[in-house]
Amino acid sequence: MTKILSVENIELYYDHIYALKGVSIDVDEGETVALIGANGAGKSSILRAITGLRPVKSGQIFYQGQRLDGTPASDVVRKGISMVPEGRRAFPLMSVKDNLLMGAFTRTDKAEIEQTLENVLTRFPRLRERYHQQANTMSGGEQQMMVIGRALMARPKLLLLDEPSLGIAPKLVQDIARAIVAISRDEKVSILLVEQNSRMALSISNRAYALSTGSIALSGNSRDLMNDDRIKAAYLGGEL
Amino acid sequence: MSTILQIKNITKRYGGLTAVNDVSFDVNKGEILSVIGPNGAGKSTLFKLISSFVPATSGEVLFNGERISSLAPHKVARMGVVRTFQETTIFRSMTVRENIIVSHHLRSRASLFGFFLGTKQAKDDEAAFAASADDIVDFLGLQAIRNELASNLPQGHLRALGMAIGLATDPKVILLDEPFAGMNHDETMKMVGLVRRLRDERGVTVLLVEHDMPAVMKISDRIVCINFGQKLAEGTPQEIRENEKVIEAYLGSEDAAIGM
Amino acid sequence: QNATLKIGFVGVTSGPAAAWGISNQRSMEARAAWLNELGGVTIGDKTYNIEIVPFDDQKDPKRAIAGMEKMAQDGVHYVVGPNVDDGAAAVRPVAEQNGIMYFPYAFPKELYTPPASNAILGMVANYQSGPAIYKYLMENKGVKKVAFVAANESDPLSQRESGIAAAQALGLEVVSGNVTYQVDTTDFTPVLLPVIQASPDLLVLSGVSPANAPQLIRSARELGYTGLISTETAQDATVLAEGAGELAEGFISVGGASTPELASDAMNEFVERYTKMFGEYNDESNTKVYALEYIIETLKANPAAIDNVEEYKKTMDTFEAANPFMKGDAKLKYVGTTSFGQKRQVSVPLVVNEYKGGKFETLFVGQVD
Amino acid sequence: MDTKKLLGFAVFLLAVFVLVPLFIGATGRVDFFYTLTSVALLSVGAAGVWLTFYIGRINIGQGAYALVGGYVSAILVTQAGVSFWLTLPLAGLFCAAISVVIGLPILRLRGVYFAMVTLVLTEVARLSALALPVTNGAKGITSIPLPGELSFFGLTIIPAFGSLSNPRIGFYMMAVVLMVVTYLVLWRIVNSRLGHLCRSLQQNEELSASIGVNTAYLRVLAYAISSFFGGIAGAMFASIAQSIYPSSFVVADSVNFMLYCFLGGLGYVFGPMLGTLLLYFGWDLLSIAKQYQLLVYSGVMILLMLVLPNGVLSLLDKKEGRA
Amino acid sequence: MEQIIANGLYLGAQYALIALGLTLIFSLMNVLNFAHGQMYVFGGFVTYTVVVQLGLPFIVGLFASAIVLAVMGAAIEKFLFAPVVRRSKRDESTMLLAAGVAFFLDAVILLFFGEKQRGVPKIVNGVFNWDMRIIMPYDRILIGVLAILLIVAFIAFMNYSKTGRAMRALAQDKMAAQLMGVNVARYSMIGFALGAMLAGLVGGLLVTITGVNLGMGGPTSIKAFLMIMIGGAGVISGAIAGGFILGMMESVGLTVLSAYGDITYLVIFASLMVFLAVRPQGLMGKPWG
Ligand SMILES: Nc1ncnc2c1ncn2[C@@H]1O[C@H](COP(=O)(O)OP(=O)(O)OP(=O)(O)O)[C@@H](O)[C@H]1O
Ligand SMILES: Nc1ncnc2c1ncn2[C@@H]1O[C@H](COP(=O)(O)OP(=O)(O)OP(=O)(O)O)[C@@H](O)[C@H]1O
Ligand SMILES: CC(C)C[C@H](N)C(=O)O
Ligand SMILES: [Mg+2]
Ligand SMILES: [Mg+2]
Repeated sequence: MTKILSVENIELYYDHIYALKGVSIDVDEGETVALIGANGAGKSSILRAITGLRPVKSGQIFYQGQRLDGTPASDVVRKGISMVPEGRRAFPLMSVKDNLLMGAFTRTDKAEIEQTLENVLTRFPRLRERYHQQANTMSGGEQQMMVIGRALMARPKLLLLDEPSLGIAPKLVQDIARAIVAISRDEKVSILLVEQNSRMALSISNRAYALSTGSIALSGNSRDLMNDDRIKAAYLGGEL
Repeated sequence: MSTILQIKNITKRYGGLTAVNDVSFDVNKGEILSVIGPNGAGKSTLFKLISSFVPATSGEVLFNGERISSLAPHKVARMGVVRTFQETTIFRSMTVRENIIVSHHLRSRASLFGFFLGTKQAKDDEAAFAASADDIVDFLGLQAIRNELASNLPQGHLRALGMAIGLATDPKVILLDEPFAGMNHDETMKMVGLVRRLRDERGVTVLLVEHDMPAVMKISDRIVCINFGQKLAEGTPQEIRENEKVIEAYLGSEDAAIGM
Repeated sequence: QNATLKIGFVGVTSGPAAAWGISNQRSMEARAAWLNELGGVTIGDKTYNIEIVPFDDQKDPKRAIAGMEKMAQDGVHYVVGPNVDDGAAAVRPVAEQNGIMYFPYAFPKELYTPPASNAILGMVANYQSGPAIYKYLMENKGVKKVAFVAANESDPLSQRESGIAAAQALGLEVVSGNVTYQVDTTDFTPVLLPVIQASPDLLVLSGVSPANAPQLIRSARELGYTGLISTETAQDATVLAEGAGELAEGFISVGGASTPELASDAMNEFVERYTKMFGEYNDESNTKVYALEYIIETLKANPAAIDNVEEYKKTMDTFEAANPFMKGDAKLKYVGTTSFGQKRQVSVPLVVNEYKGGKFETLFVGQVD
Repeated sequence: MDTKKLLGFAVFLLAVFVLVPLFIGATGRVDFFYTLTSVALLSVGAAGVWLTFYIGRINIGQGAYALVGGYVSAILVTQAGVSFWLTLPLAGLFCAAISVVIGLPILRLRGVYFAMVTLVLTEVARLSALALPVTNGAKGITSIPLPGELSFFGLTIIPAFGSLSNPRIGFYMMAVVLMVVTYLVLWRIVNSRLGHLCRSLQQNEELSASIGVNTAYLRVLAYAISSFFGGIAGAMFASIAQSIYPSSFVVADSVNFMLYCFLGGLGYVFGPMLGTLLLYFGWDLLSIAKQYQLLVYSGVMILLMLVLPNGVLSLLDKKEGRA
Repeated sequence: MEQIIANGLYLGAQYALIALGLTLIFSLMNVLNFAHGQMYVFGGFVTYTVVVQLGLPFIVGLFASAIVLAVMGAAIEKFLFAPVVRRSKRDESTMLLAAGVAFFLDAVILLFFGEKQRGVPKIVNGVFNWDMRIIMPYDRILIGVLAILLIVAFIAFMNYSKTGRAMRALAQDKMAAQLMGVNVARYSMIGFALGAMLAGLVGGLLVTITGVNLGMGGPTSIKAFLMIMIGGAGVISGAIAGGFILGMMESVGLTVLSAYGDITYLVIFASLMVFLAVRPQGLMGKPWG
C-alpha cells in the first residue's frame, strides 16, 4: 500500500502557544484514519497544518510523495485535498446549490462537475430536496451533509473531516457515520477523520491515532484500540 | 421537593416559523433536568425564553411563583436565573480571572458612582469579588490558566470559563447549553462531576441541553424531549431511553453495519 | 534689495468650497508676482516686495481663527478673507485684538457696521446688487413674479432672505421663497419642480456656487421653464458652458473686472499672467482682484498704516486712487455708508452680465455707495 | 495610583500649565496658545468619542453635541444674560440630556449602523440649527461677549476675560483645566468597575446582560458622559469665536473626533489626547507645504496607519508588553 | 405624481449603483470605505478629461474611468487595506485609513483636476415630454437605463459567474472560501477593484448630467452610507433597495414638503433614525445573535 499522506514530526505555534510538539501520522491510499484526543490536544491544528491554513514551525508534510507544507491554503485543494472544517462553516447566505458549486471552484470541466453534482445529490437525497434553500435555514444535520457534499465536489483524493458529529443529534450522527463509510467505499477516497465521538470514529476507521497535548500518545488498528484499556478508560467510557 | 421554575404553555414564533410551540413543564428545586431533541427542535430558543433574552409570543415562565417572562434579561439574571451560551461566550480580551471578577457584578453593593469614586464599600466589594473569583478558579480547577487571555484558551477551557462566569453570578438556576459538546469521554465525565458538585455543594438547580446521550443519561434526574418545538416526552432517563417516540425522532436505533 | 510686505489670505482652498478661496489666493499671487517683477511697490520711502501668506481654513471657523492667529504672529496686518459668514464672524475677535484689517467675502452686516471696524467687505453684497438687478429686470423685461432657491447653508440662506426683502420692497410678488437644496444634490429636478410650478418670471439662485449653477439652470430649462434666471454671485463662463451649454443662454449674474466694456489693458494683462501661472483663468477672480490693490494703494496713501491699522482707518474716509483695472477714470475708494453707516466696503463696479454664446456680455453697470 | 503614575501626572501638569506658557513666552509664538487651546478642547470632545468606543460603539456624531453645546451657551449668554461660567456645565448637561433621548433608541444599533446613524446626527443638528427660530437660523449668533468674572462670596476665582490684556492665555488655561479634569474622569472610569463593565459590553453584550449588567443603562450612561464632554467643548469654542453658526461643527468635525481616537490608539486612555495633538497641530505645521498641505497631511496619516495600525500609543506596547 | 416617480426612479438607479460598490467592499473586507465618494468624483474627472480635454468619444471616457478606478482600487486594497487589516486589532481601525485615503484623493483631485466644476456636454439632446405629466430629458433617460443595465449585469455577475460566487463566499466565510480554493488576497483585491470601478462608472455616467467638482466626494459617501444602512450593510439586494428608496424619498419629500421650507432632509434623516431604531439591521441585513 502506498502512502497518500505523511506528516513528519511537525511543530506548530499560535503566538506563544505550543500546539503541536512533533507529530507524525500517515494515511494510506483508500484508508480511513481516525484522529482522537482531548479538547485542545491539537487535532484541528494538524488538519490546519495539512491544508496550509497555519504554517508549521518545523517538520514536513508529504502528499503523494511531494512536499506539501508551504503550499498556500487555496492551492492545497487543487492538489486533491478537501477539508470539512470544524463547525461546518457553510456559506450561510448561499443556496445549497451555490454551496455545492463552490466546492468545485477549482475545477473547470463543466460536464464533469455536473456529473459529480449528480453523484453528491444521489448520495444525499436530502440536498436534492433542499436544492434552492438558503443554507442557514437548514438544520445542523442537513448542513453537515451539505458541507461534506461540498467537499466531495472537488473530487478529492484525500478528505479531511473535523468533528462532523459536533452538536448533531444521535440519530443524525449515525446517518453521517454511514455516509462516511459509503464515501470511503464508493469513491476510493482516503479519509482522515477527527472526532471527539471516539466510539463512532473507531468503529468506522481502519486505523487511529490518539493525540494528547500536542503529541501522539497511542496509535494502531482501530479494532484493537477499541479494546485497549487505556482508550476505553479515556475515550469510550463504559455503558451505552 | 418544591418547584422552582414553571414553564407554562410557552410559544415562540419567528415570522411564519414556530420555534417553540406550547411547551409546559416544571423544574424542581435542586434537580438536574436535561432538554434533548433533534437539531432545530427549539431547545436553545426555549432557554432564551426562560432567561428572557427573547420575548415569548405567548405563555409565561414563573420563578418561585413569580412571573419573569417579560423582565429584562439582566433583571432575570439578578433574580438568579442565569444562562450560558451554546457557542462558548466569554469576554475575549480579558484574562480568565478578569472574566470571573467582572461577572460578580450582580453581587456588588456599591453603586456605579461609588465605584467611580472608589468608596470604602466599593473597595470591599472588589476585595470580595477577587476572593470569590479565586474560589471559583479553585473549584473548577482552572488555577493553571487563571492569567491567560480568554481568547487563547482551547475549547474545553472556554467551556469551563463559561461555567465559571455563570457561577460568579451566584445563580439559583443555571441554564447550560451543550456544555459537553466537543469534549471526549474523559473530559465529559469530569464536567459531569462538576455539574453534580454544583448542585450538591452549591444547591444550584441545573437545566441543560445536550446531544451527548451517555452523559445526559448519567447526569439527569429527569429529561424533557422536544421535537418540532413541541414537548414529545418527559420522564426519567430510563423512561426516555425506552420511549418509542423519542427513539424514532431522536435517538435512532443501533446500527450493526457501523458498529454503533 | 527690497524689504518684504506680507499680506495674508485666510480662506478656503480645499474641499467642497475650494473654488472660492482659490480664486482669491491666485489673483493675489498673480498680482503680487507681477508687481514684484516690476520692481516692487514703493510705500513711503521704502520699496517692498509683496509676499502673500496663505492659510487654508478648510471652511472651518475654528481653523479660520488659527489662521488669523498665525497672521498676527507673522506680523501681518492686512488679510484677505475669510470666504464665508461663520469664518468671518469667528476671526473678528482675533483681528480686533491684534490690529488686523481683513477683507471678508461674506455679507453679514454686523461685520461692517459699528462697533465693528476692522472688516472691509471685498465685493458687492447681494443686498446691494439684488435690488439693482431686480429693478432693471422689472423695467426692461417686465418681471412681476419672482422665485428664490438657495442651498441649505448659512451664506446662501442669508442671501435669499435679503433678496426676498429687496424684491418685496420693489413691489415684486415672491411666488416661491422657501425651497432649498443640499449642496451635494446630483439631480435638481425634484428640487425645482415645485418652484417651476409656481410659474415665476424670474428665478433667483441665491448665493449659488459655480458648481451648482449649471445644474440648476439645466434642470429648470428641462422642466420647461422659459423665464429669466439670475444670481448675485460671480460665475465662471467655462463652467456654465460645460455644465449647461445652450441652456445657460440668457443667464444673468454678477461679473467684474474682466468684462470687455470695462477691462483696461492692465486687466487684460492680468488675465494673461494669471492664465500663464495657473493654467486657466477663473471668471470668479474678477471680483477678487481688488482687495490686494486696495490694501497697497491705501498704504501708499498713508505709509504710517503699514503696521498701524488705526492710521489705515483714518485714511479710508478720504482715500482715492486710480483704478488700474478699469478703462476711463474710475477710482478706487471706500464706500458702504448707506449699508453700514461707515465706509467699510471697497468700491467696485457692479457689473451685471448676461451669458451669451459661451461668454458673458454686459447688461448694465452700476455703482454702490 | 502608584507613585510612578503620580509622578507622571505631576510632570504632565507642570508641562501644560507652566512649561508651555514659558516656552511660548520665550519663543514669542503666541499663536500657539490658540492652537493648543483648540487641541485641548478638541481632545475633550475626543475623550467622549473614545468612551463610546470603549463600550463598542463607533461614534461619528460628536460634532452634533459640540454644536448643541455651543448654541446652548451662546443663547443663554446673549438672550438670558446668564454667566458664561454657569452656561458651561449647563451646555454639557443639556447635551447629556438630549443624548439620553437619542441614545435610548439608537444605542441598540451596532457596528457600522450605529456609526452611520451618528454620522447623520451631525447633519440633523446642522439642519435643525438652520431651521429653529431660537438659534437665529442661518445668521448664527454673533457678538457673544467674552466670559465675565467668576467669583464666590466676593472672591474672584476667574477674572473677566475682557479685562485681560491677553484673553488667549485665559482661554488656554481654562481649556487645559477642562482637559485635565476630563482625562482624570476618563482615567478613573476606565480603572474602576465602571470601566470593566464597559469593557465587558464592548466584548460581548449578550454575555454582559446575562451576568446581570443593565446594558441599556450602561450604554446610555457612557453615551451621556461622552455627549457632556462634546457639549462643553462646543460651548468653549463658541465663546472663543464669540460667534456660532450652524456650520460651526459639521460632519468633518465629527469624523475628525473619531480619527483623533484612532490615531492615538483605541486601547489607551490618553490616545485621543495624543491623536488630537498630532493631527490638529500637524495640519497647522504643514501649512509650509503650501498647496501640497492636504496631500502631505493625508499621506502621513496613511503611513502612520500602515506602520502603527493600532494607534501611535501602541509603540509603548512593544517595550512593555501590555498586560 | 408620475413625474415624482420618474424622478425617484432615475435618482434611485444612480444611487443604487453607488451603493453597490460600497456594499461590495464592505461585505468583503468589513471596510467602510469613506473614500467611495472621492472615487466617484475621480471617475467623473477621468471621463471629463478624456472626453473634453482629449476630445474622444464618451464611451471611451467611460471605459477609461472604469479601468483607472479598477486599477486604483486594486492598488489601494493591496498596498493599504490588506496590510492594515492583517495587522490591526480592531476592524474599525481601517476607518482611519479609509478617511486618510479620502483626504488623499481629495488632495490629488485638487492638484490634478483643479477646483472648478467640470462637465461633459450633453450626449443626447431633447426632452421627453408625456403630456406635461412626465418630463424627462433623453440624456437622463439614457443614463438611467444604462445604470439599471449595469445593476442587472452586476447582479448577474455576482450570482452566476464563478468569480461572483467566489466573492460572495469570501464575504460569508473567509476560511471556508479558502478551503474551496479561493485565493483570499486575490479575490479581496478583485472585489475592491470592482467596487471602485462601479464608483468610477457612476462618476463617468453622471458627469454628463451633473458634472463633477471636488466637493462632491464626501457628501456622496455619506449618501451612500445612508443607502446601505436602509437596505442592510453588506447585502447586495439591500444596497439596491436602499438606493431606490432614498431616491424616491428625496423625490417625494422635495415635492411634498417644499411648502414647509428647509426640512426635507431633516425629515428624511429623522425618519431614517426612527426606522433603524425599529429595525436595527436595515431592510435586509442580517440580525446579530
Ligand atoms: N487561533 C488560535 N490562537 C491561539 N491558540 C490557538 C488557536 N487555535 C488553537 N489554539 C490552541 O492550540 C491548541 C490546539 O488546538 P486545536 O484546535 O488543534 O485542538 P483540538 O484538538 O482540535 O481541540 P477541540 O477538540 O477543542 O477542537 C489549543 O491549546 C488551543 O488553545
Ligand atoms: N432569531 C431567529 N430568527 C428566525 N428563526 C430562528 C431564530 N432563532 C432560531 N430560529 C429557528 O428556530 C428553530 C429552533 O432553533 P434552536 O436554535 O432553538 O434549535 P436547537 O434545538 O437549539 O437546535 P440545535 O440542537 O441544533 O442547537 C430553528 O428552526 C431555527 O432556525
Ligand atoms: C457671495 C458669496 C457666496 C461669495 C463667496 N463667499 C466668495 O468667497 O466668493
Ligand atoms: Mg478541533
Ligand atoms: Mg441549540
